[in-house]
Amino acid sequence: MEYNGGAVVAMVGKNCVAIACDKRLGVQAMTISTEFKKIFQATPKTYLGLPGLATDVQTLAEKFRFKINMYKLKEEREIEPRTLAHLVSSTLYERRFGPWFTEPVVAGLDKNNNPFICNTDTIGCINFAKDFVVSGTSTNQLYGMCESLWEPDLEPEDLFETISQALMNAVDRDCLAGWGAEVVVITPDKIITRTLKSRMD
Amino acid sequence: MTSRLPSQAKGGFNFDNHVRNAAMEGKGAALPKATKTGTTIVGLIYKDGVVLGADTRATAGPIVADKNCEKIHYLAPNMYCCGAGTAADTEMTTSLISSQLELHRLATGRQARIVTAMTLLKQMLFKYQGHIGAALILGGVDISGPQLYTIYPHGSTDKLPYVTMGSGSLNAMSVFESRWTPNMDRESAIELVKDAIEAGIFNDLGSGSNVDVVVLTKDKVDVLRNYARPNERGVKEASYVFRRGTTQVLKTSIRDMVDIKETVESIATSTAMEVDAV
Amino acid sequence: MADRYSFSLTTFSPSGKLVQIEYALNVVSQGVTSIGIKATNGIVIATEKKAVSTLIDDSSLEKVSVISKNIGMVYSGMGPDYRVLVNKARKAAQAYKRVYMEEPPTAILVKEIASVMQEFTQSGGVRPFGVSLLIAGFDESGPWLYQVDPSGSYWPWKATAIGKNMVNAKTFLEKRYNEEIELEDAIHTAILTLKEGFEGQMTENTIEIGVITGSPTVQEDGVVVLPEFRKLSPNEIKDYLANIA
Amino acid sequence: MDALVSKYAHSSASPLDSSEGFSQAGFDAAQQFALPMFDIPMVSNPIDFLRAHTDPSAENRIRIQHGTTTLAFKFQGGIVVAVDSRASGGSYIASQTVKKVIEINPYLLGTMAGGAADCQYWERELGRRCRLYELRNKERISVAAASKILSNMVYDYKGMGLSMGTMITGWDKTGPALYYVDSDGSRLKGERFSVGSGSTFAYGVLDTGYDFDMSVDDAIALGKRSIYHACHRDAYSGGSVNVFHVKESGWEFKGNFDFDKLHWDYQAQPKGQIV
Amino acid sequence: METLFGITGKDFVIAAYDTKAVASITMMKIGEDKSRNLNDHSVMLYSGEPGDGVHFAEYIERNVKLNGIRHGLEMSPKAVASFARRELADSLRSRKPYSVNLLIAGYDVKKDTPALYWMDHLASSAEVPFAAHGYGAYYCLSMMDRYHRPDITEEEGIKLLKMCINELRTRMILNMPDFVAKVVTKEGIRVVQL
Amino acid sequence: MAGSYDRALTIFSPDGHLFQVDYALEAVRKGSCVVGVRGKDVVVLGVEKKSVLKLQDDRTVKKICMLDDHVCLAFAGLSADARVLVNKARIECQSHRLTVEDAVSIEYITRHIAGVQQKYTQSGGVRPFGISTLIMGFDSDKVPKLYQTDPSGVYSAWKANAIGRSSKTVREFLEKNYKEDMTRDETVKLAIKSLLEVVQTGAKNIEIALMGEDAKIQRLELSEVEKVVAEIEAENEKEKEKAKPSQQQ
Repeated sequence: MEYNGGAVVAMVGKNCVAIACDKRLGVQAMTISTEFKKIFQATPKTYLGLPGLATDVQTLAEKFRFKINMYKLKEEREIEPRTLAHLVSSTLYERRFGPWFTEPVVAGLDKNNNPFICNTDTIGCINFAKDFVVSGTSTNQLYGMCESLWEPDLEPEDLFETISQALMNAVDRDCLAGWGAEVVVITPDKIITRTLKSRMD
Repeated sequence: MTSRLPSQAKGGFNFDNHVRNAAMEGKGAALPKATKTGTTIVGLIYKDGVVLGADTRATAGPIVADKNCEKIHYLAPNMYCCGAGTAADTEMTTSLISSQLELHRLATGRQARIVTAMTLLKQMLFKYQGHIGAALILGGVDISGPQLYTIYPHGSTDKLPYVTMGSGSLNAMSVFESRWTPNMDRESAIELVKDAIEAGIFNDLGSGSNVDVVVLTKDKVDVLRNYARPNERGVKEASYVFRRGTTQVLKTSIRDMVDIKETVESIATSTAMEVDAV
Repeated sequence: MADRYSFSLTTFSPSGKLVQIEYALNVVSQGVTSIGIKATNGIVIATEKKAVSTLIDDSSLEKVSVISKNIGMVYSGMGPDYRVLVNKARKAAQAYKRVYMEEPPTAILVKEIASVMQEFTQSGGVRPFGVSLLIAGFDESGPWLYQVDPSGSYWPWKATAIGKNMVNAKTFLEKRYNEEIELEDAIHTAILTLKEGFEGQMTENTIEIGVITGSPTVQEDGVVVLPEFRKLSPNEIKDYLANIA
Repeated sequence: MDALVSKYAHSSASPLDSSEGFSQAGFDAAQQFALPMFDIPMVSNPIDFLRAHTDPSAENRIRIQHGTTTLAFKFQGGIVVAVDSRASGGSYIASQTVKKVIEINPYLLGTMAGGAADCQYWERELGRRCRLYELRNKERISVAAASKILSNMVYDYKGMGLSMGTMITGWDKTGPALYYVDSDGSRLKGERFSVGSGSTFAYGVLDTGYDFDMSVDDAIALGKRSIYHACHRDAYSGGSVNVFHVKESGWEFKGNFDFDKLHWDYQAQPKGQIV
Repeated sequence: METLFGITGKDFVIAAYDTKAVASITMMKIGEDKSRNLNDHSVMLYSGEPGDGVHFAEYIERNVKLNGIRHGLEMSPKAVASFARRELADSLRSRKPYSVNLLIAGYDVKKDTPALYWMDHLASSAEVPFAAHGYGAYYCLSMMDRYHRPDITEEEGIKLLKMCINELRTRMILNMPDFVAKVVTKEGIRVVQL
Repeated sequence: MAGSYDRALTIFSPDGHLFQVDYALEAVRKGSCVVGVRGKDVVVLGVEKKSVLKLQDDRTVKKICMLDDHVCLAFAGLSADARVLVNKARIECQSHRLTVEDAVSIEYITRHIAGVQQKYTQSGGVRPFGISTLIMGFDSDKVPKLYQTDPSGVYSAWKANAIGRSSKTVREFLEKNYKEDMTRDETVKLAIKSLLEVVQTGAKNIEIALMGEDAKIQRLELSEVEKVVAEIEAENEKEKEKAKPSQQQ
């Protein structure tokens, strides 16, 4: 977790969800890249966040892309966020005694456009939440930010401000995360992706 | 140089990462911690059945990872199981056994007995020699009446009329020891379970939030999720919504979803592979 | 060892047929008739349950099987082969559930079973299954009735029959079926269809019926609850028979 | 050990026992620069004991802030000192507004890298000694002497977990002077130093942009730039850049520049010429 | 300590390595080639555990060649990097993992752009405008930040590289022998002595 | 019971034939013709290219395959079988480089291919490959090499040879016209000329690949082949012209 650094947060709003990540890839103290995204689109309305050890982030992103595509081909439907969460969970638990070092976050709208977010630990214990989930090196800071900033029924634009400020202020207190951020707000009819201007130290 | 497609899961655990992770640990990398449930879980037998209770806090180190998680897991229509320990382990162990019980039920055509579930659980946990960190309270009602077991991570079991487990077990047990009696009625049994869990919630740091209760009788199961909520969060006095435009943005891309209306022409029944056409 | 004897027994005949599969189909068409009807609000599958001897305790025979909560199955053909498939289907359903925490959709389970059956037409040292299946399931996309044959082919039906009396039964169904049929009606129709060509006395002990009805509901936490497949008890069947008579 | 015990014993005698202290006429280095008194853990081997509690791999280690980038270099116009302002504990950013240049007196600056408390305490102590020296000798202490005093002080605690990498700069009779002093006991006179976790990054930019004959403005810009680049690459450096210029009339604070603003300003500027 | 550099420019990538081969405390050889040309437009530089680098690079080289011959198409640098990353990630989970840091420099002929991939011994990979491995990275990344532009010319790139090497020679405690650079352009790969 | 199936499909007939191998050779004889000619410092492969169907993409029809940078293989027979064999050979080439660094020698890869072919005449449950191959290339000694393999696993080196349809005619033609130490152009010309013995439709159905001392494969463009064909035709005309007057006399 601490080797490469990185943070992901997801929040529920009114008929929408948002997921955000920082963009740093470091090797301990040294920053290597500031274009390393940790959230991946799983379906048109679901994103998967994978903060943690970069090599596992990349391997799992590929693995899940494969599994999600196979699901789509086999079942002739998009995977629901809740189902994806269980898929993530069982995939991680398969390595109970040699885990992947990442704590995934799932955020999306289901087929009835109801918001869904959750995160899991490294071995796939799902935490369903109705408000927000956080993950990565800035977890402690993010919990603090989200507990105070989040409120129910935020409109997409307000949700964007809340999640952005939560993430940016959290990583401003974390040596290992930051260096740019990306926020995705998912609404029933739009996916809004924004790259934030943030501190680069 | 063989196919690069990931193979489908073979089932069972995969130890591939173990060598690498051990090497990383050797180099001083801090390995991440799994979510644990500090937990107070209890169960007791009363006049007509079994009452199970649990708190709802999941922790990751000093952090409360989930304020309202579910620790009483469904095993079969006539039995439930409270889990303490490594959260993923309790979750996965109970769902695996639940799956086996369903197959057993379908194959035999009758209700599974509690002792069957207990045996399946203890055999599985014993096999993994405590590495699966699940401490369980199994309760249910079958043809031989209400049953209550505790199962420890190493696979040892106890059969008792009232039990507690988890980091708050001592707190809860003090309540049981002073107030449990045989043949309690439903109301006071539930109340006692609630008080025992609350003893854990208030006195054990690893336990917290709400009380979940499940009451199992011969022909009915009542799942009383959040039976008591002694820790309601105060209402926020101010709103901290930021003025829109507070966050500076470098780049925005918006993808509009378009509703594609598809009309599917029905295709005549496929003729492929119809050597045996009906 | 298994690798050494890796010759499929199902090979093409000079005329381009896979005779093993055709033979398997012959087994099916000698088996007792099974009926399946999809109604607007559910599905019924039914079959005869004939004991070879009056001395057999027929309560132990099971021809209609629950596969998972929302899926049931019946067959025509060889009973022992069917049992193998029931076990495989149930395990497949549980395996799916353990990954996705939801019941497999009917089509997925059907594909799973069908691919097992196909494998047995092309693998070394094995013969095809001597059964055709009717699979009834209710998922988020509604009620589905599938037929699976020994070759591994499968089709969705509104109503169909397999087994000995298949042709007559299908003609009968074609006449009786309409798009608006309700489950109660469908159950009646199924019994009547079975009655066509039924040898001997039809009682609650000589037929088996399985139904699934209802509609998927969404729980507060977003979990979808599907209708449940269940077998009718002899008493229930008795009532239906009484109604018809 | 004996030395330590004797020092401890010595320190327990009242330090304000004036009759002895003041009656000493003239300068007695042994007395005046005696160690300040610290309680040493009452264990058989304090060095091992302290190491066990300050080692990075220790379970309950005392977290000492480490990340920093500081630099100082001589040029024709004196010395430029530039530092970042981040304090971190583990990966947590404890502060973005730490003053890492300690103003020992109007002619002397010390920088901070390693344990913040260690640097602050010992440089304050150094300030006290320098003032005493000045009062006694009626002239300012030389940079060489000041840095030597610091070096001697911390050397006595070597191995007990002190963590300090500092540069002492100032202007004395000999002109501008720059010394590097650390808790291992090293003391180096030099032209150009950078200390801290981000020092390598700073060196890269500093070395390539350095020219002894550069103007004061250029030198200040170079110091700022070097710290900026280190902050960008090093996770444990950041916050803002503080720049000082040491000249004959003493040091002058040249300003505090927030990293965020610097970054976007530099982004807007054309990149440096490759020479 | 081994050092690798990579710099992209307008229409080229430069990848450079030190030519030192070390065993324990002995300098075994100067002039060691720490690169392998994977195909006409991709080159892999490696450093790390002695032996692992060569073996891994040659394994990738042969597979990339095989892929090229099989399909009659050249793998793009991105494809090469993804392939190498996956192989390395898989090897890390085997009984005898490779311990190797990589730079993959290539020219994507189809997209007409240079590409540089940084990859560490854990198989984390990133596409970057410039990169370095080894302790040299600690000195030179900031210099590249300072002086690199996406549109530098090859001449400027070589100059920047020389600046970096000079810095290492002045600041690094270890003896820094000669570096060799490989320049990848649309026309292919060529070697430049520094 | 199943044991009775578990045996080689290729077994000796009472008179000592391996019918499966004979049949495979028959498949080869049905394949389009391939010639190989060695010159002084060049080696050429020429194949008869079947005219492709109107809707077919002729880029997918390949009879001359690269095995490695310096080895080329052309085959006659079942192209699906060739694909399998070529794939095995390609892997061997790279794996050889990986394990011993040096590239394969032409004889080595020929022996490997022939070895694979032989294995398929003597293993359980498999049939022989229905192809013969001509393999050309250069080793580090800069001497042009040309080898042939056939379904039985026999391999041999040649100065010039042909396989596939009418190979006998073509081989006889080659035997008649082969000269030592031919130049590049002469070698190419001989290859085309010999192919023209069986190819009636001229240049558009001829594909030529050649390798010179640089061991780089070079495929001739259609126009180049056309040029040579035209040259040959002109010469033939001349021959005829020459022949005619003598007849008249």
